[in-house]
Amino acid sequence: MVLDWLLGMIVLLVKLGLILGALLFGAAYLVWAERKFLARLQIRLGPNRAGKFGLLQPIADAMKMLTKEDLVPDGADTFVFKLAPVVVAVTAMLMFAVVPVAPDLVLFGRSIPMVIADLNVGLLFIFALSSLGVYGVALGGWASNSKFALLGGIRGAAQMISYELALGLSLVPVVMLAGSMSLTEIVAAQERVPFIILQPISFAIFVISAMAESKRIPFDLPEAENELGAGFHTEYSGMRFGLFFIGEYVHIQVLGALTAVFFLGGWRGPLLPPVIWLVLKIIFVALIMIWIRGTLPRLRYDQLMALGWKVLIPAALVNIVLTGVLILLV
Amino acid sequence: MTQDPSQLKGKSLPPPRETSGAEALKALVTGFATTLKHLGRRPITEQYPEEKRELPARSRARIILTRDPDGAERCVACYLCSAVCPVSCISMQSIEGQGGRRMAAWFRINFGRCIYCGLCEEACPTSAIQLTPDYEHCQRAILKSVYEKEDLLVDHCGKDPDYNFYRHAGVATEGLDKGRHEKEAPPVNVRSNMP
Amino acid sequence: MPTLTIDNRPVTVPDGTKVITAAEQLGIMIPRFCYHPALGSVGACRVCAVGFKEGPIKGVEMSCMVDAQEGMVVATDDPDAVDLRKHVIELLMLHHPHDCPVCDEGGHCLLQDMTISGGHGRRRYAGAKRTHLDQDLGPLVQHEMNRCIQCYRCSRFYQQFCGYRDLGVTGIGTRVYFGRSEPGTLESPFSGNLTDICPTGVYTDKPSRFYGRRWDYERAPSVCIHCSLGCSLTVSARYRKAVRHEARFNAQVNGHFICDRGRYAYAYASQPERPRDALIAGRPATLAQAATQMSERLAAIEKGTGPDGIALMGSARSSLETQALLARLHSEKGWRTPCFSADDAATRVVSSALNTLNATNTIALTEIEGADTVLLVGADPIGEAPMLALALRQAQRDGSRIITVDPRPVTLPCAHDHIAVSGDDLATAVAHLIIGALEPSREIALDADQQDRFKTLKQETRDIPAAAELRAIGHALTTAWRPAFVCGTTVPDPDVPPLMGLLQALVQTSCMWSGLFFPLPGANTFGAHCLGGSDALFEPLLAAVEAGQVKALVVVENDLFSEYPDQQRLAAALESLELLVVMDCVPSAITARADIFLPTQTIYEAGGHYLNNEGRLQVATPVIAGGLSIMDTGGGNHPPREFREDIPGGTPRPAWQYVAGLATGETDPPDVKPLLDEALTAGVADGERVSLPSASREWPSIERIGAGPEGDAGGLTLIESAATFGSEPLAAFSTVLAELTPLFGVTVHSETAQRLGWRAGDRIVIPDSAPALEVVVTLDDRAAPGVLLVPRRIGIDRTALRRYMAHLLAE
Amino acid sequence: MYPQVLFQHRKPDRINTFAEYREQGGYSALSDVIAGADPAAVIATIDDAQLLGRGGAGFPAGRKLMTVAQDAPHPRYLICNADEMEPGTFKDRVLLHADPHLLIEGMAIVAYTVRARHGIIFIRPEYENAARILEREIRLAREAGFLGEKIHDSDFSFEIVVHRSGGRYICGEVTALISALEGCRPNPRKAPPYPTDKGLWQQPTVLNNVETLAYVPLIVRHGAQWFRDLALTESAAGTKLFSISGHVNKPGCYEVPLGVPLSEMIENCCGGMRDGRPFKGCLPGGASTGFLSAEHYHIPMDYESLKAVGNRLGTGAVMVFDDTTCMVAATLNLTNFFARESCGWCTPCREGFPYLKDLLYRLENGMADGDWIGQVETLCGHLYKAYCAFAPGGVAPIESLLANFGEEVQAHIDLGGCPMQRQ
Amino acid sequence: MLRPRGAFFERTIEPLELHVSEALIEKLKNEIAAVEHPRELAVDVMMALQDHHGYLSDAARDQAAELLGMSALEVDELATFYTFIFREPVGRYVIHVCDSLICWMAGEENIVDHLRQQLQIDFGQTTADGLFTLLPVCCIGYCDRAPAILVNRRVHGPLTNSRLDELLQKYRAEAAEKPGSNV
Repeated sequence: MVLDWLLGMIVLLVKLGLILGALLFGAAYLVWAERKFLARLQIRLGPNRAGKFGLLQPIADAMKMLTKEDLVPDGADTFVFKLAPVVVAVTAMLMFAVVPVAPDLVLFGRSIPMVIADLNVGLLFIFALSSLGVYGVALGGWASNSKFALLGGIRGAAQMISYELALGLSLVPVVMLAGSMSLTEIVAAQERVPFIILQPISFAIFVISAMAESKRIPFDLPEAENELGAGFHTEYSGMRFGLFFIGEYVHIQVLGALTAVFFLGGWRGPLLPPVIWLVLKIIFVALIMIWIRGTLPRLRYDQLMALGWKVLIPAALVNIVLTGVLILLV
Repeated sequence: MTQDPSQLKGKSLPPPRETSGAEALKALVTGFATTLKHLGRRPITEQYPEEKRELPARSRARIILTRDPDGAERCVACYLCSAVCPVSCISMQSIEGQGGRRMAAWFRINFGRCIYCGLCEEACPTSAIQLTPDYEHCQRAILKSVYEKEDLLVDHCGKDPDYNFYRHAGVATEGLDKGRHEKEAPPVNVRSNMP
Repeated sequence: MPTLTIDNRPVTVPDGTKVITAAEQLGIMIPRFCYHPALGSVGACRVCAVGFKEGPIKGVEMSCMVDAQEGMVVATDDPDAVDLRKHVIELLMLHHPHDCPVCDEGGHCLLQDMTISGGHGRRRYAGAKRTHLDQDLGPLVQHEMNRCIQCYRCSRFYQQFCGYRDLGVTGIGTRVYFGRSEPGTLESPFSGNLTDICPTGVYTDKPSRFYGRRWDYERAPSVCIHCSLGCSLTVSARYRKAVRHEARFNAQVNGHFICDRGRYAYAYASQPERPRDALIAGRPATLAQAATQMSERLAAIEKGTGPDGIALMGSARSSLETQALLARLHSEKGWRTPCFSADDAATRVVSSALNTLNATNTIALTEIEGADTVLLVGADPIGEAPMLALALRQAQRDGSRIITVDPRPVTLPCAHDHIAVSGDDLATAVAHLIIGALEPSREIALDADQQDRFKTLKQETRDIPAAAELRAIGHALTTAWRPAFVCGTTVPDPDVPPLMGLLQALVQTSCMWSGLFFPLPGANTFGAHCLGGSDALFEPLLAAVEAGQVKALVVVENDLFSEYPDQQRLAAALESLELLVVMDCVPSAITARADIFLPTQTIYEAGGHYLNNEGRLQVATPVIAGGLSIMDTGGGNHPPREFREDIPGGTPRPAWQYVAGLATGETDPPDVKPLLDEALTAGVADGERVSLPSASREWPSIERIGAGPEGDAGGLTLIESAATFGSEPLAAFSTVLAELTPLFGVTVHSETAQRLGWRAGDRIVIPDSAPALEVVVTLDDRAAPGVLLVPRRIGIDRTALRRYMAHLLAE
Repeated sequence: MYPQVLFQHRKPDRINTFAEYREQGGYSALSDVIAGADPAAVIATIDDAQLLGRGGAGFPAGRKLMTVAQDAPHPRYLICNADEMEPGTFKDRVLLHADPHLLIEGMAIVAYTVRARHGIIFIRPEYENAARILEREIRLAREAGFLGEKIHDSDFSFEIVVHRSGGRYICGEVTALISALEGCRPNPRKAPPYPTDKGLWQQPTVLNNVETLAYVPLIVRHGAQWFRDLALTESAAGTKLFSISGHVNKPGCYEVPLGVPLSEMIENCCGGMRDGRPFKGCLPGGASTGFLSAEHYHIPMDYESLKAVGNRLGTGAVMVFDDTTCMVAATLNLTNFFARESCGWCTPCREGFPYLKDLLYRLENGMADGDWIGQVETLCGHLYKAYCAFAPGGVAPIESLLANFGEEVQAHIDLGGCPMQRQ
Repeated sequence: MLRPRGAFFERTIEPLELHVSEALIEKLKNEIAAVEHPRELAVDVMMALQDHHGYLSDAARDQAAELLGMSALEVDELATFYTFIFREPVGRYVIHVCDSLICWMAGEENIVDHLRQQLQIDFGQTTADGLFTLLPVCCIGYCDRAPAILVNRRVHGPLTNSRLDELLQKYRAEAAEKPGSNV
């Protein structure tokens, strides 16, 4: 038993290490990819000085951020100020814990689930964490003792509340179809047809809400450079700023993974190994988000709110009813 | 005929145009298509240290002090550039130079402060101070950015090849007495017998 | 008192006020070139045109030429008037050169302002520009005739206002030329005002030529400390260097102008020789070291000899702050009473003069302009207080009679009657004036006692050659409506001021208005007097030093050698001191002898309060923080290229700070007003006069008047009197003024010269003088016989001069 | 032809001598006046005669004498302005060469009315002959007891001196003339105070033209009504000396009653236009009056009629032009005169006339640009705001050039030069 | 320091050597003493001195100033104002040509051209032999005799080229006859 437990621990630690490493590496190169891809959308070159094609740029950036002075503004709430970026980064990473990256692996007769924690309430776990993540933004903005940061934080919180609902509601049909809140189960439920086919409206609402959750253009009002400096992280420098950065890009990966899990059949795919399929799907979603960033302008605040409350939530509710009716009928 | 009171207040803005769903979708698609098309184009970026572009003559970068067509310093140290400089990066001291010319004893521009706005060039009444397209003059030591007159002086006329302030000024300087400037009559002789 | 409407705002002005002045009262500045409040209106420039809408005059007229009348409605923005002004400016600019960048007036040029505000930008006239040749007008004023807009301000100021006749307007029409007949130094000691008064850059300030622009200058209101009148100045400084004085309007004191001594005296503050570091026994030390050593050694001496062993020496050029703290040092520590001048003769006269002043008989400088008779006794305005001469000129232009009674050949820029009376006879002369005032008319009622005294006065008063003339003048004074009495305080003896006071008091009963005016020897002599310093004489102090009773002497901003006549005795006495502490901002004979020297700040750095000759409290605001000018610190063609924490040469502190350090350890300047309140009866505000005792009508003692001069009647007297340039200790450091200072010479009456065997132009080498002294003889029959007149000059060997005089007398 | 008053005894080559003048009844008026006439009555007569100042301004001479207050301080001065420098004017010279005693007697009478002690004749240096004549005749008059201390044993003393000017047009201006007499720069001064209050040496001063003063003895002798009747028109009074010059056959100075038409004057006195060419225009009263054009050829020459057409009689110097004259060139010549003689006191005059001269020169030589007329009009308008009357007088020809000869100006602009020279 | 430049400051002025007779000075002094305000005789004194020197030299100006109790500048202020006071040297005969309207209409330009040709000088200049100075002048009040000129303030007119030649001839002869004097 003890051996079992030990073995389980070892497997868990290995999985944790792999996932964490992949996420961080992914975040770093997602930044690179975003800059590169965005640059091409804008007929530019993008980073190309650090290493071939600027491939060492993430490392240079990391070194820069690690070595930069860590400033805490006068009058800031030091503890909260220091805590906020950690909250953002950690919650984003934690969300990946329930994402199945592959079917269970059978090794030496043991079945090892390719998920860190196959919670039966995985979906709720994700919602919980993503709600927690906004604390980082709101607290960071408040603790900075800066008008810009505070405004950014408030906007972040308001935006989060507005889109949380739509996000959750958009996934209700998925749960209804899968009959489970476990992500593994949801993936399993898409064995035949990915839910994107069954639930295109849900998919659309989910993707839009997810982008708003991750505060990306066109929903980047908490940052809104030309209005608020840099919004909630105006006062952050060095690695604390880096943590916000990592949080954001991990969040993108998580969202990509969740999109894959909920609508694109998770790790499922022909020919290639399941993990690769998942990664490809994540990359696909990320690229779509970058493309959107490169194309759309930022919404006005009232437009943002109107979209959330007047369009997405009603649409999601209607979608739930429709799905329910369809399920009953079929 | 009664008038609509709202009209009396003046012209109100037209109501915002309603956008139909189709139009919105079309606009979205066009946008995405545009960016997508860009993806295939060759980047227009120029690689700075390897590729250096010749800047237009009117670009505003490093400041010089030019000379007049006769080769003398144009700057008369009138303090107008230092007065107009929004960041106070110009300072100087004027003295009486050779032949009664007013000139700068020293003239200093702190390029650490300069924002290359070009107001000094606009204010200069003698075309002495000019901004050039030469933008490569970064310094590692901050004090090296403080340029003195000898660093600023060049031996050409810059953008204005003809102007010579002292040929118009009407003040007597060595070699150019009163009445010999451009568009000037010979000095009045108050003792003249002419009526 | 007509009421008129200007730009829809009503204003009520006195009769005879011009519309341009009325508008000024509303804060509306109508453009002007030729009009100047001091010079009046002549209507030459035609740029002050305004539209008259209602009232006795209609249409566009010159606001400087029209008297304000009841019911006038004036529009300064009348389109026709604006158009006329615009075109007048265009006409003025037809020939104006293109030299604003190199013109020193640029930045504070009225023409520039008007041209820009008038909207004139391009010359339409296609002809050639008129040019003029310039003249060298001496070291003070730069001439650039091309810029002239023919407003005639300079010639009107120079000839009519100042009364000098070597600058004016020649030529006709477009040829008119403002200048001298030949190039040469301007004769007027008020020539610097041309630079203020010229609305453009024809006359610019030569010493500060090209130095900077008005907008770059640090400027602050200040007070002139180069004579006792205390004219108001605006000081301009740049790069930690005071570079220009300009007149600041002061309706009570100087009006719009100042004299050249005051205008160009600032060089002492930035001279290279200025001591900027503390010295202990001649070797540089830090300020802290020197101050500590000073207090330690003073304490030690005090322990040895008691407080009487320490003497304090102040000065008439120090601010009230310094003087007040010296007085407090005396009252708190018991050290000897501070003495503020080493010239006891003058101190006695000043003391008696200021005791004569009271609340009703003191008049301000500008009030003299309104006098109809001015009597000057023993006063030479051009040398002692130049702006007084200008005030006299204004009085004389209004028809006033000016009478000078003096041993010196007083010259004024206006017509005046001069009565030469030898120095010792001045009191007698005033007695004759009093007799004249009382005797023939009996317009002044005397009681029995006064009758007796008057009889005694008449009997006792000695006859002098000009007696009859003086009595006639005395009588004429009783018929004057507004007589002013000016009495010098360096040449007369102490009896003269009270007698002048008596004369004034007598005349007062028969006239509308009268007053006394005493030019004093120093800028703050009045302050020293108020703070109790004018009773302390230097002679007893010197005797105490020689006797060894005084071991330590603290000298604050005073060069004793320039004040005390016997320089050798003074040197020997100072030698015998245990400790000589000197605080000063300029080098002098005494700074070199100091055991401990502390550098002080000048008025530009420290500011301070000053009481002028009529007791008016005035404030000088600091202009610069101190330190060597950037120009002097870099060396070569650049200001320094490295940063430093401290200001080079910024060691000096205000003199009062050192004194405060000895007294109380205060670090803020003392508030001088309570101190003055203490010394006087009631409070005083800035720009106001100190309260003086109310009038008394005591007849002064007349014994000495009858006694006549003490010395041999046929003897010679030496009078050292202030000259415009070269006499004032601070202004004497100005190199530009040094150029204007004439050769050192002696002026005598031709009879006296004959007696001595001198001829005009003779050069007398004074034996045993160091530095060698050569005196040029000038003859002037307006001087009193028997008087040898030399200008007071800093740095000459006065001992040798006096010795030579004694030798002449002995022969 | 016309009644001759001032020129009644004009001789071809010499003056009317003192003896002759006495014979003709000269100095009787003075004697009568001194013998007991009330000064106020004499002034009233002069006023009644409606004698207007003949120096150009046309101010009523009687009214001027009345402004000298009874209690005005002494000494008082009487100045005769013989500084006749208006271009085209030479009547005073002719008068002084014809009958100087009229002036001397007139001055004495006027001096008597205002109790002036000193008389000064301010004469231009070009009239040296006239000055010498005057000095000689004054001496004769003095010797005969008509001048000097206690004239005719009355308490009236009067002395006349002749003061020669240094020669400048502006010296003819009243206040400038006073400045010149005081030995100051002859810049005009602003009235008030008027010279009759504070004139020469700040004393009451009466200043009149030679011709005006010369009428006085005749008015006193013959009465005001006689004088008024001399004129042809109702509003005018007396005769006037006209200096007629230019393109006429016999230029000269003629005494003509006021109100005689211009055409008549030219035809009758001057023998018509030179070479019989047509009349193109004239200046009716010297350089500081406007041009009259051919349509005014028959205008009555008196103060009121000329005023009615916006012109002035001025000094009565009629300068006649025939059709060969370029009016622009003529105006240029006049403007050159004003530019040269401006005293340099005020801006518009000092700078404006050279500017106008430059503009006219450009017009005449084909360098005028588009806005020439506008530029000249604004400048002329502003010259009215100059310090003294010099500038308004100087712009009169230019303004009338634009008004009366606008076509010729336009032709200059259009042709790029003077059309006369091209012919 | 800027030095004054140019002709009229640098021109060497002849030394103070006045050839004015004692008698004249005495006469002027008496005249000045007889009047209340010496200034009023300024023009007369300047004219008198000028008549002796031909022009008002600096020395003469200084002497006038001394006589009148004025400063040299004050005399200059007046001297430079008036047309008939010459502050610059002139020839023995000063020819003033009237260039005002009537004389101009009557052919002043021809007269001037002729004089220029005959004398080889322009306005403001003096002939090499020091005899004639040619100056323009505004209307001299001899419009009935236009074109007119003044020669030493004596009027001649109306003029034709031949009359002009005669005049010049006359003055040349006079100068040859009585050298040295122009009074």
